[in-house]
Amino acid sequence: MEQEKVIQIRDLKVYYKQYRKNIFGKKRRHQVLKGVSIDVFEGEILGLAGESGCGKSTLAKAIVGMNKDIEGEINLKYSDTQMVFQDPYSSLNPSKKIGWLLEEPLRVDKERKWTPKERKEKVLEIMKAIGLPKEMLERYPSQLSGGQRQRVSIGVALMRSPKVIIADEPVSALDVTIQAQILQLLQQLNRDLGITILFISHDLRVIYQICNHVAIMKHGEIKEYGIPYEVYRNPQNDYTKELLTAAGIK
Amino acid sequence: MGNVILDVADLHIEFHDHDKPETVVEDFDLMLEEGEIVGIVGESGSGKSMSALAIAGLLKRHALTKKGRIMFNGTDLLTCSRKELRSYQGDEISMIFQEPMTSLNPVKKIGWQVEESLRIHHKDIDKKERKRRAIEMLTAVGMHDPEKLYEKYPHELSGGMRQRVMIAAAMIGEPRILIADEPTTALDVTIQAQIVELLRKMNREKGTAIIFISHDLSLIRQICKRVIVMQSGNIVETGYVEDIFRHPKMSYTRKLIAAIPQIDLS
Amino acid sequence: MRYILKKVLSMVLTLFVVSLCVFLAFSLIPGDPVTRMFGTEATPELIAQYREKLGFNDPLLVRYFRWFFAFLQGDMGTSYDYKMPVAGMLAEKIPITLTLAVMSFVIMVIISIPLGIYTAKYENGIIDHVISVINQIMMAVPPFFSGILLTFFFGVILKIFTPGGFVSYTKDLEGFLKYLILPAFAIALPKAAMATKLLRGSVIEEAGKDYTRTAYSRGNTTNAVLYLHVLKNAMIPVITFMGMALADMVAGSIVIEQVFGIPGVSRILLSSINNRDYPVVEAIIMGIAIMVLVINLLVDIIYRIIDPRIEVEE
Amino acid sequence: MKKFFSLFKKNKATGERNTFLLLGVIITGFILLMVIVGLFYTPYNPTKMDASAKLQGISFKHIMGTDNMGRDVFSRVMYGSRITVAIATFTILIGAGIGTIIGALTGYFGGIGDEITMRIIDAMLAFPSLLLSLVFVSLFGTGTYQVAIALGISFIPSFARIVRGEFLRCKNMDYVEVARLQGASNIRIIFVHILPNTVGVLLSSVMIGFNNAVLAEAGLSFLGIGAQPPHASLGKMLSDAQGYLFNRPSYVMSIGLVIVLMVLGFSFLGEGIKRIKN
Repeated sequence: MEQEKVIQIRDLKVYYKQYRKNIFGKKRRHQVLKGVSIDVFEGEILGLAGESGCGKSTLAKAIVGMNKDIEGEINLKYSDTQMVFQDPYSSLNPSKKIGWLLEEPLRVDKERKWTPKERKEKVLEIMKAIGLPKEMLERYPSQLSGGQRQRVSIGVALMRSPKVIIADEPVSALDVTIQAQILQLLQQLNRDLGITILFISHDLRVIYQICNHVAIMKHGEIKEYGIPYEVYRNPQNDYTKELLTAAGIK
Repeated sequence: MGNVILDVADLHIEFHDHDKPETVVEDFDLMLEEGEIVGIVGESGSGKSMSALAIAGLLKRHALTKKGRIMFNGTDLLTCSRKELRSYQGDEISMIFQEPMTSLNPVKKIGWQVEESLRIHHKDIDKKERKRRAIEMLTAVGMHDPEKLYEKYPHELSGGMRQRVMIAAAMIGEPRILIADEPTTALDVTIQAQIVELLRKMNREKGTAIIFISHDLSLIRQICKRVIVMQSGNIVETGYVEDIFRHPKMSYTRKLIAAIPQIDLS
Repeated sequence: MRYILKKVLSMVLTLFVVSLCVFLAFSLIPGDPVTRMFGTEATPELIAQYREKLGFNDPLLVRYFRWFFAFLQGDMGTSYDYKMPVAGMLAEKIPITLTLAVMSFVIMVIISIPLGIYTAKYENGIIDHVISVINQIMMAVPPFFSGILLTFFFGVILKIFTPGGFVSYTKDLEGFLKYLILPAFAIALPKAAMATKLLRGSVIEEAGKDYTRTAYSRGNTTNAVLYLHVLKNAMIPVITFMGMALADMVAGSIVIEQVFGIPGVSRILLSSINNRDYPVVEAIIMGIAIMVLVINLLVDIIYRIIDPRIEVEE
Repeated sequence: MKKFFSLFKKNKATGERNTFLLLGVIITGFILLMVIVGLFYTPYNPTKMDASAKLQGISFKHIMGTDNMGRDVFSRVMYGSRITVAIATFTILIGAGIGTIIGALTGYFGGIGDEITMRIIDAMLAFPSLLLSLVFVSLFGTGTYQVAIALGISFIPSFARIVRGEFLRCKNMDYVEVARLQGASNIRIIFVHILPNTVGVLLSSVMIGFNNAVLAEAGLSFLGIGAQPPHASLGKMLSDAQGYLFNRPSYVMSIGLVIVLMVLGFSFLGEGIKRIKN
């Protein structure tokens, strides 16, 4: 069956501007992504792997429109794409309560107006989905553990029922046992709600566990793409081999 | 059975930073044989770093009480004078830390920092000899152009290079014990593999015993023979790594092992 | 070297901008300076004649450049009130104000660095608590009031200080310096309190950093860690503060000179502000501005020496 | 209210009492009481001269004595405190208000506008604040309102700088990106998402700023270019009193003491609040 593409990227180049601090200095343009093409299919979990500075987060930000200086094509099937970030301590506003944070996406929704009652109902529904008791709505992020915060971050992303979520290293800052729980939650959302997930990680083991496809990135390029089982068993690219060896997989 | 060089028994650590005392390590035991690598694994708050800092004599920032004994060279490091403790620190017992970015002094040159232990413990070694050894050490940890590096500052190096410098500085006095507290956690996987390999090489060539602390059980499996599994201040299980992987006795150990995604490529 | 050149260039540029701002500000104030010069004797003909003669009819920018380049050559214009060159009026006063500021600076450094290190080393000890309370009080006493208190204590109670007994440095250098000690303390005390507090905090913060733990792990004594590792790092923010404090002290001298009857720049500045004698005000402001910029340049250079990271951040 | 009082009790976790807060509340409360009562009642008419009662010492009749024109010093201090507090408050309102807006906008949006604004602000900050106020005073002329405005303007840069720093810190936090992704407008992000996170820093800067304003106003008045008669502020009174240091020290000391208490109370209060947060 030919699956539908929810994200289609063709020859994407992203640049970062670097201002020199001195006013005499000139602007430089630094190419971070050097022509990336990739497809994300409806209902899958695509793993994006690579080491720090390889451009995987840049790709994510380009998809949601946070990078402006880009060339190439990004076609999105759904306009509302949400993100979950790595650090659950910085992705939740410390001065707001959990309930407020969850309601905020509905308050600023441009598609429709939500009445306070509708908002409350939606919040309760999401709290159930992410497995947190509703007493926590009255707490501040600082009163939650790392794993609970990451659940809230996922909840915030889910509020407007998006079809696509980009998760940027969502478990890297967590303890291993908590990691497993969050991965389970993501898999469950993918299975039960049919949400397509672009899963960014440096951990090839985690990617193997939950992803349908994997793309290996280095220096702003995709080095290898395929089904994890096949890529891991028979890596074509030297860098992929190096990563697998380093992770103790091969 | 080899020669036991470090014998930690019944270690208790209690913090008094607040009104209510808080036990962070309870009943910690560790026998370290000459030249072996022992792993300590656990999640955040398991007390693994605290035990390591206690062994290295570095728990002075907190108001705390320590009980038990840490026998090294016939001396109890817990009760001996600070002066005696200092005479071992950096010379017989060295330590490297998780954050290579912040563990080096930003305003001192690499060379100065690498040879610091020599300057403190071996006053008989002159400046020229110190520099020779520092450069030898920097070469041994795989740095290119050590002469130039000697004059550089930490901010000019990448994270992996800084951790190599930390290892060079820790190893320059040829210590008998090296305590490595999550030395690769802040690094990329390929760099991580290089650092682990470097530690193995140091262990092989200099015969330094290593206490390797990590949250990553699969990494421990790559480098250690024996492992201690810790949870909330207590030792849960201890034994040979392969035994524990094959027949974990405690449910927490099983949970830790289950959390490692299994990859079966056959 | 390139770093210093860059800083000098940036300083010159800032000076240029500052001078332009100062000049424009004083040129745009309502009121005609020539009318102001002649007071009641002014006749329209006389005013027109002098406007032409003094170049007031030229475009603003031409006047600015004329003023700026004359200033660089030491010609600061002519006072409206005294009808004499400003440079001459200030020549004898500037060394007095500067000496006072430098003395205050030295006192601040001598007090704050040992105290800051000591209180940080024995954090939460009795002496640390006592000094922190004294610091709070010092910071709350305005320099002019502490000047009055010092005069009262040393002049009225101990009788070892004669208020108003100022002697010029041209006559008796020793007597001049002795007279300035109390005023210098009045200026220095609040700054010393702030510097002590800042250094204490900075040392404590640095002592909590990872590299300190590394230093201990190599067998350093507490003192070795403090003096070889922590202090240099801890001084970085303190140097910035001290640079600003020196600039502040020049301005602070102006108030203290009033309290102690010291004939420095203060009196001329105040009377010219009250009388709207703008060439004098402009000259003094520009003088202090140049000094502030030079101090900043020095701080930047010291920074560069202490902190090797500076170059990278460029 | 109960919560308020519990702040002064011994902290159960650390066993320490917040002495700074207690002292700060007492001293500041006393000064504020003096200012507020002074609005309705002063023991004597602060401007009424009495040639027969010149330079009297401390007595039950005149608790701070009388000045060189026979006016009751305590009544004058009550009046002068009001002027000083009013000017300092006005200064902070201008400085913190405009400074926060400038800092928030430049910090959040960055770009060329930020570059230029920061250049100007850095240049202004490099100058001693007293000198800066002197420049503005000489531009606007001497007078109570002019001084308040001059001080206010000279306080803008430091507030702008602090708020900008906070915004720079917060703007790269992931929660701001999350808000942006949700489609929150820039104005909403600035004022609803980021600003509440800067309140702590802003509050302590206001505390410090208020003290600096009191000191700066007193300094200017002392020089005779601050608040002008009939608005005699504490600084002006102190400068008038200085001449009588030798024959009537209590006159000078009582006025100076009120200035010191005013500043001290506020700085204790600030320090105390800082400790609550820790």
